[in-house]
Amino acid sequence: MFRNSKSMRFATSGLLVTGLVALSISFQAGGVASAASKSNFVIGVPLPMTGAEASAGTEIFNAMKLAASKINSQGGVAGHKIVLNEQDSACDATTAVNAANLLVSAHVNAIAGEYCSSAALPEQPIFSRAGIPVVFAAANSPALLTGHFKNTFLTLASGSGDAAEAAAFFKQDLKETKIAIIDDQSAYGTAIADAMSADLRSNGLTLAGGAIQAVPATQTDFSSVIAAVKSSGATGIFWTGYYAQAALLVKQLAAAGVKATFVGSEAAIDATFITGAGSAGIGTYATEFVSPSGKAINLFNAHYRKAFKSAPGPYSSYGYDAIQILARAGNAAKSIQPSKIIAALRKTNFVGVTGRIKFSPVGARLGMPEEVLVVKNGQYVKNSVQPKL
Amino acid sequence: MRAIELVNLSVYYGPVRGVEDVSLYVDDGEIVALLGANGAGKSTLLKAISGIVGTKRGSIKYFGENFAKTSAHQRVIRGLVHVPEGRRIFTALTVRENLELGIYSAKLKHGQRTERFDEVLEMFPILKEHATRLAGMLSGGEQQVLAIARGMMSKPRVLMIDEPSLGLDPQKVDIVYDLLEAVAATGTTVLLVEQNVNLALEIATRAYVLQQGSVALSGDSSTLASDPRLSAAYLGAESD
Amino acid sequence: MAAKLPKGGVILAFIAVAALVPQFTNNQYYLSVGYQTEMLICLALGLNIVVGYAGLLDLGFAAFFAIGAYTTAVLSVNHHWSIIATIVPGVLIAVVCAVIIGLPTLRLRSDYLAVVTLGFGEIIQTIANNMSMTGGPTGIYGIPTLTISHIVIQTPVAFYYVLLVLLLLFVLISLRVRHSRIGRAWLCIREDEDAAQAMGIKIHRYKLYAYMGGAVMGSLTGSLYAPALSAISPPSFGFSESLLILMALAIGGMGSVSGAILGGMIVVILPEAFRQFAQTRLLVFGLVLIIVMMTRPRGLLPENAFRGFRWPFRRRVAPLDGAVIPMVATASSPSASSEEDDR
Amino acid sequence: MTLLMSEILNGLFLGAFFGLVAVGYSLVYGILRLINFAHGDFFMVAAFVAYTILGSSIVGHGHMVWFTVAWVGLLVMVATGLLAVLANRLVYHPMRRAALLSLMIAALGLSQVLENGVLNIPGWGSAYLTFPVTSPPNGFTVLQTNFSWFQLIIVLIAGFLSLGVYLLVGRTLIGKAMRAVSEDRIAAVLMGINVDLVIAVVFFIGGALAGAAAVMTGVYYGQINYLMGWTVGLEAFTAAVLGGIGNIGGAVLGGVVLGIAQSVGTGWFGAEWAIVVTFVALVLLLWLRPTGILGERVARRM
Repeated sequence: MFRNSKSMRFATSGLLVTGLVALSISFQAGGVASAASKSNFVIGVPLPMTGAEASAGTEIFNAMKLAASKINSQGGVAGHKIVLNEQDSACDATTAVNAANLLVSAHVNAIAGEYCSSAALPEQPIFSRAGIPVVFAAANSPALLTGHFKNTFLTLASGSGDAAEAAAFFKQDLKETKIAIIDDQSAYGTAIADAMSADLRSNGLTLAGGAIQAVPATQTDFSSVIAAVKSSGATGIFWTGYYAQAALLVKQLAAAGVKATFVGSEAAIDATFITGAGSAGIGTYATEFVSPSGKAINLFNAHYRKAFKSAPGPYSSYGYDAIQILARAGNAAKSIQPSKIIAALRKTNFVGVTGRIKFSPVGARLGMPEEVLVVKNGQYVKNSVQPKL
Repeated sequence: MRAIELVNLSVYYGPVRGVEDVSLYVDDGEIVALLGANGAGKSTLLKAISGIVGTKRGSIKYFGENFAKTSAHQRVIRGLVHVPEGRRIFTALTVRENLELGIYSAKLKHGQRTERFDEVLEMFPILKEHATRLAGMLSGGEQQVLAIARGMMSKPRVLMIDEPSLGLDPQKVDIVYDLLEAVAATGTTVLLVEQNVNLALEIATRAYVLQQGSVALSGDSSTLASDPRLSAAYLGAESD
Repeated sequence: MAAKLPKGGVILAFIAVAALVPQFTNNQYYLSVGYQTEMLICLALGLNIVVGYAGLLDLGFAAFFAIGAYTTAVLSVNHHWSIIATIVPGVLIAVVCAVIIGLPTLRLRSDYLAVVTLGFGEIIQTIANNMSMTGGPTGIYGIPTLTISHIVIQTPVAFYYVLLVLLLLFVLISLRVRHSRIGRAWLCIREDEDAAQAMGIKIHRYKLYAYMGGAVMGSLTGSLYAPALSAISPPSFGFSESLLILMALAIGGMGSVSGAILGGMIVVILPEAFRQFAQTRLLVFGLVLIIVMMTRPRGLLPENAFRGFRWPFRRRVAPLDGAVIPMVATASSPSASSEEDDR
Repeated sequence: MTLLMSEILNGLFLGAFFGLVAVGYSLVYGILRLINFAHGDFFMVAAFVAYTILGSSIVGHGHMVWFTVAWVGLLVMVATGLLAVLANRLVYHPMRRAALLSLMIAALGLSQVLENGVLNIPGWGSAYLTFPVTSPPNGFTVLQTNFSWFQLIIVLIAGFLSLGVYLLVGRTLIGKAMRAVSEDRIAAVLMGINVDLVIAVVFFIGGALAGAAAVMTGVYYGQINYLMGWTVGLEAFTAAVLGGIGNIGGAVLGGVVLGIAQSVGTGWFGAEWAIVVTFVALVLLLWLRPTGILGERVARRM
């Protein structure tokens, strides 16, 4: 008869709510307390750890842990130990806002992270109001730089470089003139697709089919898009999306007998692409930022493999550099005060695992030349011919 | 031999009383009628015996075996078949499929199933011409016959049947009751719930009269038929 | 009315405590979780009109939330309207959409209606994702702050109070409408559509009213939530958001205002409380959901104003006696007694 | 014209997958009136199980590999069937007296548990995993559209399994029992039908079909991820409704119609609008025929 008793119901519900609130307060308060101890250089890390992009988040965070432990073993930042405070942003605006507010409330000294631009955008004003330096590790929507936030820096140059490189490559080296653009409808992919569409025009190339082909990011079957590409007579295909779908697309293109040359953007580069696409992936191209110190990146990859028993993801190295950037800024400023770090970040100039790192006045990554890679013998190698930009 | 024996059986729907302290028995081979006004608890009693409602107190014995822990479908497998009120045939299945489900639990070979199917059709010739029709297309009387035929498929030891005359015109009622007598003639014990007292007492050997969930009267059909308390039980309940 | 007093008390107590929260903490995180909770409660109250009162299963309620948020964002960012001014067009568009989608489909039975509303949610999200006006997958950012006459609402505390006022408004509307003529018509439709029609209630019209009412509330919440978030993008308005709102209602108790409040708190606060466990928190959330539904299938604070309350979307049951359904499993034969519930 | 034809052919292929998962959806719905949102996740779990078993048991090359795939496929079908039965026993069975909405929410909870359970299992996790075996690309050309032999095999297997279930439900005694339980559970009990067993069988069949679809998806597309079940589940559910939910033939037909609608719609409007095309088609169809293409049986009952 408990079921019908009103008092029981209130009692249980009341208990539940009290319990929840107590739980939440104790958990978060614990986080606040540990972070607030001022002797550490606390870096807040908002990244997707759940949801569709969880794997990217984990791969970036792993690299950050590597960087932090290496820097700590060398004496830390201006005498302070780096502590990472990771918060799940799930690539979702609401969750990201909570993560950002939580990090601000925990008085972190700086932010490094964020993978999805859609999560980074609502986080930005929160960090800006709090005056915390932000180094976005992989989110690179141009929109992040238009808000005139003085505290934002992007480790990854915006993707338009990929498009310019790919367009030049199609024209000069492949001599293909009819190019299909396939876009994965992610914030990243759409931006590059639009840039590519403009670059095709300026290079005098034709957009096959007259429009960008878009596929939802959850799609696994591309047969109808492939049919459209086939009937458009495209001789080249530029894919702006990520590696997982790229592998499926390349396989299905091969199966459908499409002979057009496949060039992927930087997001298409991943070990999973090579294994996933199998024989269909051999001889496909992708554009990527040049990493001048091939040695540094190889060393990083080896470290990562050793520590986590898996290959690093496409953005792991940027996460690694994001921590390095903040550490160097702190060392240069001889302080872990947010305002001083922001000032020091502007003067950043060093060679990280992703190449030389310098920022424009608005915080964009400068001077990242592109190169074309080709899949050969189960790995990416620099293509023998490179376009001149 | 007692086919069914209830001792002090009580059934409750939550706080609402269904039947209270009912004790009765049905001997092997008998036709026993359960009489009573609407809401007296007759159907509830059948449902308790077939196991589709739980009991609160008391015991149900079936050929001496305690049925308290036996699940409803197991009781059917033991030969206790309940043809529920409102027929509840499967309207989306054909007549033949309905009948086949009547021997669902019997471990029969295909040939034996067909044989039994033909036997029952012999017994219920009305169904013969409709075997491949959807049961939902049959008339009310035909559906009632189908419900009984479906119950007889498994050659039950005890057939409980709830309000077979409900909603049928007198002619159809006669057909149904003739069938019931034929069923009883095969040696099947019948426990019949019926509102129509005269009809029921005509074929039953004994009867129990339920009033507000308890047994008010019982006895041989012939003595009960002339008992003035019988109509009082009805009128009393109805005037409530 | 006396029977409802304790519930009124619960709601009042909640409002009072909620109003005082910012006095005890100015922690930005708690406040932002606070206003997100209020937002979700507002949406749950809107959905409550549709599902709880009128008994129409809606799996795409986030669409109306999206309509409000996107209308506000587009008009304020691209056309420099003030936030307050964008509320009206948002509501109008939502109502028009509610009518367009409602007219042909509200005569469908609940399962089919569920899939149509689900589709509507997907369509709205896809439109937001594909149109350049709505910023495509990037969404719209830099949504200006909310200004009411000369007061600038910018801090989490301010948004907390703005959404609390909206919540209060929705609570009052929900309670009032519940006992109005239209509310009684909805309940009749929910309890037994055929009987309601027989009684002369124009069921399609009243269903449409419920759908429109929910749309207005969803859109209003969206319009006020967009400036709080400052940037919106399509993933926030998908099927999972619709489900979250429905979950809040189901956990709290369908048709019950206090239930919507409690459910909203649980679905927002619980995953946040388990933040420390990043990858396992949704696992825990799923388990909690199952356990709550198994132990309290009508929600934690079910509607109890009616005796003999019939739950929407219950299996269409015709008990043998047409009588009472057993509530308490009795002594013997557990497997047997349970069968009674089904036809 | 050939483009349209090839889109229709592609749609048929897609529809085979949708239909296979939709049959499971439809069966469970038919008997419990439950929209089992966890059904797509049975599919996902099956893909991961197949991934692990195949990864550790692939030996040799050529025909031996396909022999392994076949027995792993059967094993995974059984395993997924048992998973579905277990889910029913632990979650849905104890709730059989609860309102449908509560059941539906519990199904959503179960879906969360399965997805995030896989996310937390070492070796599975959130990454896109490459399936150990992938289908060879060689095949044949119809109307200028290339199909691989494996695609043909998939369509045949899907058709064969659907037909099997159709015959099982239509012709066998247990199938008749399923229909009986679906129409009137009490009357079914009174026939001596063990309703719990019948429901378990239904979950088993639904799970097994999802398992078969998962293995074929893994081998054909070559890639799996812990969120793959959600989209498939949604599409299968739509297909089931489209065909008239609760109806086996309808589920298969609905899958094929949905596949073709998506494929052709994509051709006309672009893939980004595929889902809009799908749902607009669904609304139109339900408007004209509120019970789905083959949904009469259910309609009368409701």
